[in-house]
Amino acid sequence: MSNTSQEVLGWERADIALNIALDIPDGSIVNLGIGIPEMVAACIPADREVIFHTENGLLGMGPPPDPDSEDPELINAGKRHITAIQGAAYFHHADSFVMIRGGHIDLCVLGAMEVSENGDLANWSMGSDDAAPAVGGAMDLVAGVENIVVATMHCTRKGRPKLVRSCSYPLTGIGVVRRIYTDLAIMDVSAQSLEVIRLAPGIDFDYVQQRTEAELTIKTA
Amino acid sequence: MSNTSQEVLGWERADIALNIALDIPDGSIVNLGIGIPEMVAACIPADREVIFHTENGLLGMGPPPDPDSEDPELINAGKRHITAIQGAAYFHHADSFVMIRGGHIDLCVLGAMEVSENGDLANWSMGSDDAAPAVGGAMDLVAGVENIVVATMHCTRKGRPKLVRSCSYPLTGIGVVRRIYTDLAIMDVSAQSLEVIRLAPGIDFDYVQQRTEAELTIKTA
Amino acid sequence: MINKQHDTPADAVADIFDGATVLIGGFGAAGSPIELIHALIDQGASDLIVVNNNTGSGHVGLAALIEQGRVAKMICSFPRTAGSTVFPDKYQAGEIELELVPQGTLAERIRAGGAGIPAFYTPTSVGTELAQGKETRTFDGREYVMEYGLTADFALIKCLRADRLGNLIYNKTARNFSPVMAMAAKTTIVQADSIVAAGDIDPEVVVTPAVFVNRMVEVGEPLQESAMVASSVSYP
Amino acid sequence: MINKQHDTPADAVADIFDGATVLIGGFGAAGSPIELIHALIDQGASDLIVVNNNTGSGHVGLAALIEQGRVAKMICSFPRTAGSTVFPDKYQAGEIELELVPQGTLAERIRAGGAGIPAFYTPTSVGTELAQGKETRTFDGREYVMEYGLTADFALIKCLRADRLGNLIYNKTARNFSPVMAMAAKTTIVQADSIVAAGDIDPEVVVTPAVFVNRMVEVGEPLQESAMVASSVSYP
Repeated sequence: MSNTSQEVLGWERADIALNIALDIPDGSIVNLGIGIPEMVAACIPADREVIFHTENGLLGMGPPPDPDSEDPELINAGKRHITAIQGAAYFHHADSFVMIRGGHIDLCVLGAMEVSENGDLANWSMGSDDAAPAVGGAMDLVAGVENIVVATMHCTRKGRPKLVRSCSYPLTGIGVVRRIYTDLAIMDVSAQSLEVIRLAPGIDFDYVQQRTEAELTIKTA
Repeated sequence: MSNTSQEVLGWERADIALNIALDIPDGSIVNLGIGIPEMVAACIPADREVIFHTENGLLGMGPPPDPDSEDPELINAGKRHITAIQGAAYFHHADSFVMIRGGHIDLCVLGAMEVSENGDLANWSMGSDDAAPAVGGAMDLVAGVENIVVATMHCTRKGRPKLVRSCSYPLTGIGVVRRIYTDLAIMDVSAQSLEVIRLAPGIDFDYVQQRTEAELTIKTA
Repeated sequence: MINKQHDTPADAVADIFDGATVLIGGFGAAGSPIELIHALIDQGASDLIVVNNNTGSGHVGLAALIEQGRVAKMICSFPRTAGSTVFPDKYQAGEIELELVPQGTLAERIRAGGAGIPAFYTPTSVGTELAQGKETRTFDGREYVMEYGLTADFALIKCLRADRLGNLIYNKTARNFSPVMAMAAKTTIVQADSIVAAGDIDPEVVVTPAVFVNRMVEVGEPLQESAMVASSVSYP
Repeated sequence: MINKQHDTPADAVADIFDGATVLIGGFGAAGSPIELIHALIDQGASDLIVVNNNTGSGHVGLAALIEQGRVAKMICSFPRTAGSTVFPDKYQAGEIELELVPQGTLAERIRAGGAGIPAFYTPTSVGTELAQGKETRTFDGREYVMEYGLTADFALIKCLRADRLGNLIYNKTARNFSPVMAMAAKTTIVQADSIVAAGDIDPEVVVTPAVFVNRMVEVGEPLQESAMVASSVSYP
């Protein structure tokens, strides 16, 4: 359990994305944030039909194009080149956020800098005064999508826990996170604690709690 | 100047519509109410391009269709069959009222039950309690279109003046009417009075004032 | 696999419950989802709160639903049109409630409801009877009325064509309130003249994206309310 | 006869004045009206308040306008993107003001401005730094922030095709903010890849109706911001 063994224990980033993908019901409308979340799209089981929304005006986002068929006018919210599926629809930004704010998106997967034990999310600002802050659509997503899940490594690269009692970074939303998928565990946010519903192979509860500032419990059915 | 001669003195309804049409600048976007207002469309001079908006979702309303080519899904706000011009656009009701409320329509021509000397308009309700009231888009139009003109006969069929000191019927909007076109005169609404800018052929100022409860003045350039 | 298609209008409206708020598309006869409304008549739900620009004409469609005594309250802008006697008679008899809303405010309230906006300010109706009892507020020297977003349990709408996923396009001015109603209902039920494969509607021309559509039923040659009223048809 | 067409981008932007508020379409590089922005750089207006989702990339388009010191304030949701150094540097040096607005609130504020709605309530940003100093209000037990409609003197947008009257269609996700920006500006200036005859765009597929468009200029093969940034082009 030394720090240096941290890289080899627990799930890889791709595993986190897969864990999320396996939990997405057939027929869901899903918005994916940047980082691990965007890896979820490629992990959806072949027998499920999941529709991806990107807030810059497309429902039915498809996989990245071949490098030689990139279209500069077809990008996602992360400004990457994408494709559109058969049955896609384009719309303007106000309509796109009608979908988000109006509760029409079933699930949103976001990255996190910190999540508190009551589900507060901080993922938009380091709180430093001199760098230009940038929020994008993060606050709209957490305010409008009922099912917000977070995909993140359990700790920062320096080993600092990201799941905390109370966020130190500026908040994106209060009490918005439902479930957290990390390299070490999958946890539901409850009124009292983060309830571990699954541990990564070879990881035990104490190992996770040691790397978590928030209080963890084992979810009982 | 007897009451019985009233029908033959002054402008006909078609003349009122023509007077309005001649005042509409080339390139205007115009919404027309029901009654005399809808007659304006056919009176636009051939060398002017005026685009008609109908609030149920069409910019570029054309003339009525031949009776054998009516389309039940192509109607105007008065529920009459219409056509669409080359260069028309369809849109939904919320967008249609973005155009109205947002001040994007240049001119609206409405009928009136009463207009007060400060430009209050009453044209939606008789104020009786038992009949179902109906407002349609009238209140949106007067609130959103800066240039509201009224097309009306000067008096009711019973000879009661429609241009009054203060409206007795429920208001559609306060201080919204800019100009009034009747069978007897054309009047601008000013802060103090209704200013007559033109009299119908054979009609003098006193004749009009006798049939007007509001105070009239002659507009001086 | 997404499958929003139902076999019959009856299937599509089966769970509409007593007291539900139901948005019904159409402006006058244009865009009126007659088959869905008739299925709702057959289905039996009562005490409905119905939102439509009008109240129907003749004795078919919305007018027939009202005539059957199934509507407790109408929210609309213009409850009497040519050929409309059912609602006015019931209203005079005190048998139905009316919330009269200016047409643009009605459209905007429905859109706001669908957009997660609980309230907004509008200049429409300031100083009139329809603003009585409503909160007003001045911005930049002009007075505005606060209006609330409007959501509903169900929307019944008609479109020209739907694809398998639920993307819709409409036919001319039959579009009217339907796109915003699709946004504002928990369950949006669509009758389409035809339902085509995903990809058969150009993504650039979709008017109602599939995210707003829950159920669809194909009604190949829909009844035209205006023709039925003209020939004095009654339903049922 | 309606004639909104101008010969050159320079003609179309000639009267943009110092201190004007200018909405600029585009999300990142997609939909950015590069030729209109470059014409505005050449034209000389300064102290501009610019509204865009971002702040441009590299040293062309919006980034170049900022680099020339012509923008006093940016209203945007995400001022730093890959390849964006001009705004961040000026911001750190205290040379430009920033109003940071959540993306959906920005889109809705622009639409509200165009729709004659002075203010509305949104759940977005409640309890965060971006709600500080803003009025909040509870509806149905949930807290919302009041946000104001946003209007502007000018909008600069790009579309795929315009007809002679000013009806517009766009290209894929290049649509983004442009349709609502066209609604919210006193003067909306459009660059179109092509301008066609009235009637050459199907009335059913128009995205921006002509009523929202004041001036148009045809720019046959528009520069692509992303390609210019990739090849380190600077403007002027």
